[in-house]
Amino acid sequence: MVHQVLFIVFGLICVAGAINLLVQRHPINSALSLVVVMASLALIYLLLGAEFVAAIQVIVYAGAIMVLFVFVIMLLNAGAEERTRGSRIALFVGVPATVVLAGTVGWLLVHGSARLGGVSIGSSDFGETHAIARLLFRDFLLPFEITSVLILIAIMGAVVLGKREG
Amino acid sequence: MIPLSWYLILSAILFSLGVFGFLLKRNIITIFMSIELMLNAVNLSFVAFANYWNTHPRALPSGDPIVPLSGHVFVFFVMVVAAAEAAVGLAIIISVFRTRETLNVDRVNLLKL
Amino acid sequence: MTKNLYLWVIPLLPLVGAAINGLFGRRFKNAMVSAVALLFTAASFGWAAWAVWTLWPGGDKPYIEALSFPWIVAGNFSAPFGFYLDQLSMIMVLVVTGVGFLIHIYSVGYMGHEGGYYRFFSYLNLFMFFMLTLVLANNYLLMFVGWEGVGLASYLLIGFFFLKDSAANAGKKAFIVNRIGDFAFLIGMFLIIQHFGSLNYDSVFGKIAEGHLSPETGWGVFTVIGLCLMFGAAGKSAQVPLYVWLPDAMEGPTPVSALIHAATMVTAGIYMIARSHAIFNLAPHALEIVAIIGCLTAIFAATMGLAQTDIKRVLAYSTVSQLGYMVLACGAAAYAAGIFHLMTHAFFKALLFLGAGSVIHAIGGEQDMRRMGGLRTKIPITFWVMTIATFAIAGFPPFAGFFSKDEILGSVYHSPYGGPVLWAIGIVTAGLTSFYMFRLWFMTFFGELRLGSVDIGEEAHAASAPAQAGHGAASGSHGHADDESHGHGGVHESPWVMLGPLVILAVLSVVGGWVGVPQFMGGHNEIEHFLAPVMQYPTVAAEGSQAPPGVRVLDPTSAPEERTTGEWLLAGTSVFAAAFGLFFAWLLYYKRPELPDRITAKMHGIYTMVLHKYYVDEGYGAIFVKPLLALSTAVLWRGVDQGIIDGLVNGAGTTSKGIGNELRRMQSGNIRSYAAWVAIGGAAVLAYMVWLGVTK
Amino acid sequence: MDTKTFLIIAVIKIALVVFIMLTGVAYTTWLERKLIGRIQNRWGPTRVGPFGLLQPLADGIKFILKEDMIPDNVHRGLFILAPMLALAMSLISIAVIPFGETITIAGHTTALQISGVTHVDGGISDINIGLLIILGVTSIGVYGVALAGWSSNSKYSLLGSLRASAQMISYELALGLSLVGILLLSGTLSLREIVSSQSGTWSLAGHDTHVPHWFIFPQIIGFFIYLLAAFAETNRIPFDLPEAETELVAGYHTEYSSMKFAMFFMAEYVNMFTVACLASLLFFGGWHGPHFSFLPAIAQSLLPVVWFALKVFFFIFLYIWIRGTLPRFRYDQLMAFGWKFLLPLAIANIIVTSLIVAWRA
Repeated sequence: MVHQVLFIVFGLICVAGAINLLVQRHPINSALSLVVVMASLALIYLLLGAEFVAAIQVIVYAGAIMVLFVFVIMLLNAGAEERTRGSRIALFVGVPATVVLAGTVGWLLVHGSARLGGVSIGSSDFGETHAIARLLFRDFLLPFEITSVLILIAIMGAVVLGKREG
Repeated sequence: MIPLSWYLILSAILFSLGVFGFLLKRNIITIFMSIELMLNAVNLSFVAFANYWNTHPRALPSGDPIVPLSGHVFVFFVMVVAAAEAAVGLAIIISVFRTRETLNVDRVNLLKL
Repeated sequence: MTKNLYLWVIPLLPLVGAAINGLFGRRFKNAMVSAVALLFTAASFGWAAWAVWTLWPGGDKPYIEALSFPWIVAGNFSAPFGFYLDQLSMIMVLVVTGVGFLIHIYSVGYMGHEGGYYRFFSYLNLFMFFMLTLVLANNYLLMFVGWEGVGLASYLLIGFFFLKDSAANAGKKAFIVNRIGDFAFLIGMFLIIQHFGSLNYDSVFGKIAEGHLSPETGWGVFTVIGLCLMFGAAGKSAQVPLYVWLPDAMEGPTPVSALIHAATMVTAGIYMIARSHAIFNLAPHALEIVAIIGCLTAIFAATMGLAQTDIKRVLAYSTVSQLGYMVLACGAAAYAAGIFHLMTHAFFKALLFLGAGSVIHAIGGEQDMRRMGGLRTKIPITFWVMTIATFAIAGFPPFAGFFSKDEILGSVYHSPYGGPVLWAIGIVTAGLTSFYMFRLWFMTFFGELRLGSVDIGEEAHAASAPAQAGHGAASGSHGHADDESHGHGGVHESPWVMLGPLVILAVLSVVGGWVGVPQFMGGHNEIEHFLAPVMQYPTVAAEGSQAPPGVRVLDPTSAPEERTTGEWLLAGTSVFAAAFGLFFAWLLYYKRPELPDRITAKMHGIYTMVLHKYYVDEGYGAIFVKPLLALSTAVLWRGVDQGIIDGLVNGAGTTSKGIGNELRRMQSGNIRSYAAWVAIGGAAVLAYMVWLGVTK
Repeated sequence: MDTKTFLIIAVIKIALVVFIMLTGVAYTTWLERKLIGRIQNRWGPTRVGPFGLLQPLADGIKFILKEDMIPDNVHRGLFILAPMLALAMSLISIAVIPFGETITIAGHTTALQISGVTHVDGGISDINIGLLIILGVTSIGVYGVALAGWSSNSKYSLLGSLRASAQMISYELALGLSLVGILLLSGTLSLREIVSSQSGTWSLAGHDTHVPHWFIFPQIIGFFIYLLAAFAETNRIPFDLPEAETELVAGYHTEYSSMKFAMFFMAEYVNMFTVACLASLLFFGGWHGPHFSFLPAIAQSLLPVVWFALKVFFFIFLYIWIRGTLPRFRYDQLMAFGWKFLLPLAIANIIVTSLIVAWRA
């Protein structure tokens, strides 16, 4: 029971944060609401027994990436958004398409939830770091190496782009 | 005992909110953030399924059983990629700002026909 | 048949001649060209004579000689290069090479000062090659090769003066009409292949003789094959439905008309019917139709011949009419009589044409009989030769024409398929024949020369348009490169090189008939006996299939002797008809020359009808040609070609451009629209997955 | 051990630990001002109470009573949120730090750790990713600084906060990597187990060396990197450029006054405490020390805590001492030192330790 209450609370926080991200005019506010979303997601991960991932989520996402965003927003200090009539197609075709789709997926999930069965905290050592580490460095070693190369390239790209000309 | 579909629904909602942000917002950084939101939504469903596979072991169509923790590893990789993307993306945004003096997406339309 | 006769040499020689003339003729002098042509034709004639001599009299088994390499092998059907010499093809070979050789000599003189001399002789040799293959072939397919080749050669020769539009059109017309006939012939061949499995004469006729045919070949099949073959022959031998090309074929030089449109090519059809007599005998209905067609053509052409003013047109119609006789003979299952008439006709018709040629040559290319007259004294030899020919064709006793025509009329009278009605029409046609021949004879040789003096009455203008146009042009240049023959006034006799063949043909026209003197006149009809083995395939009805009720199957082996009593009567009536025709011609064109104009004035309607050849040409034009033209332009050209094909091609271009234009608008440069498209794409994929999931 | 008693015990523990921590913070300010004074050959606060002992109290009252001034066209929401965020994040990390073994009061035994849980069979277990949580929380702490500078809408504070957050982010890397050595040795992320793995003594080449089994000895380099990174993290003296008086006025908290400024200040000191506790836990064996058998039971169970407190005090002293002696880094030197020296060194340390561990296993 406690889990369900916790899940609903954090879920609502998450959704509220996401909506706030859309509603806010100034990017800094939406950035912070995104941090809230990420933190609440981390807690939901804990609910799902994924301790290591929750910690990583906090450290990497909330702690590093969002800081980067806040950093850039502060650096550029571009101010609030202005309402410009950009592309009509985005509004009149994109949005309805997504709504319809989300609706169908949602309906399907609700409809099929009985078949799917439940989720619980699970055994204590499920989300254990050493279990993930064993998997990561043994079965998924190649992707791990590839992503490390990816990160290297990203860093170099960012540095080159970020450098002031001359 | 929370039904898996709740998590998936939450993930779907977050994802579609991300898509709305991606479509409706004017500021490039905000668009970028909504992409991050979408990625997070996906991570959520990954983790949810990881737990689900742990309790309801399933097999891949190719026959060998699904490793429950692979969900977490995938989340890990998604984060890594998201980090890389954020780095490069923000660098680009800075250079765009430096040349175009604006972050408004509709103003950045030099490719217009 | 132990010795190998190398029959294939006979057609090969003219081919070599044609090749030499054709390829190197431009550089040869005229004399060289004619030498080559004559040499090869003579060699071919000689070889043919030798072959006939060694084979004489040729037993009941035909001499068959197949070349080593097979020509077409397709599954169990094979058409070899085979040659076939039996009594029938002996006659044909001798006629073709003999008359051909004479005409070659004649055209040396006639075409002497014409342009394209080498071209003319290479075409003639080519024609000889094709005709010989046709005659000597041992299967229908090789015969068909000759059949088509001959059509080609006639096209080339008719259109020899290709600068003249009318000649070119006449060539085309001849070729197309022949093709229609060939089409039917092809269908006939296909049916033969289907039912007999092969096209070789010996295997086809052998199967018919032994009677073991495939179950479904009954009366119907034979009738259909017979009709197809007959329609093919009609195309080639200018019978009623497809005769229109022959009168126009007169555009060609006269030797051509003589060789192709009198002696050889047109007879190919009769040869083919005679050759496939076994099939026709089993198809009594077909024979009846053939007889009717033949008779109809005869009377029809004869009436048209009456009103013609151009000398060659008259002869053309007379040829059609005589061919009608031969077909009538075949229709009455008297194939031997048909072949006999074919031979004699070859002689006197060739003679008539060449004589007309020398007349035209003499008076400088003038073809209109109304302009001629009184040539009796100016070109005596031609006059005498033409007289013999005219009497022969009219059918007066001592000459060849009488015996062959009488033979046909006699057998028609007694044949189950002929009967008195056809015989009566035959007699009337004989009368008409002698009338228009003597009309020609009187107008050309009696009275005084009206060259250029008389204005061409409305009669001439009323003549049918193509003839008129040709005629007018003919009188002008007639393709003659030079006009000097007209220039130096005097009418002069043709040189000996032209008169020689005329005299020989004259002798043949007289002697030719004696070969077939019937029993009751004392002769013992050698030609009948000579051809008997060919015709002797017993055509007893196939066991299984009964003749349809009411049709008596003629058994040709029934001895012809016992009908002598009525013969004298029949012969008498035919001679009487001929004399009657002579009297009228003498009356109208010699005694009282003004009579013809008065008669034509009175019977104006009928006269113009006949003059315009019953408007058949115009009818065909309206029924077939115009709609075909309209169809091809409106539907095929406009509709299909422009509409569909171009439409598709251009359409593809414009649509892709259109699509490209639409897609271009997607590149709006607005990032949020790209985002929208990404979202839509994603949504679509997800929707598909969901749909897939749900329906699985 | 139903949830009710668990909640009561938890609340008691939290209240106790927070109270101790805050008074500790307050008196560290006093200690610092006294020590710096002594280092700079002056007395430091002596007026308020004997030896100035009541000075922190006076400061606290001052901060509370001062007028809480909010400058205009300032992002009010964020302006107020920033200090709270900073303080909250630093306080959260205390929850995970274990002080001692267990303590039984009125029959209930509980672990001397806010997040510690005693099992029925007497075993104690805590969050098995304690160290990660501390790292995560410190990285969230950066927001407080960043937002403070940005929301006060003045160039100096903006630049100060940018520099501060840049510095904290880059040194966070070195901090994280330096701890990997410890993890390699202890094989676990939970702090309590790391400490328990430091009990006993090192045995070198077979025989006992009577040297306590602390990780400081094998991980001396790790310790050194950790200390420097930690100093940078808490913006303490050698690395306190952002709020240095001589440079950018007062860095990111120039616009702040009274309580909000106090919060920043407390956040900084709590961070110092966390760093000190971590250092002692990871490198100095936590509450392991020579224990005397003659003490009464209750005192016996509190002995480890005393040891732990002594170690933490030593590190606090070290902070203040360094603050009094070392000059300030220039910004580019600071960043260069962080990225070009500390980070490679930390990675080298990891490689060496992992080789040794692999070799010994």
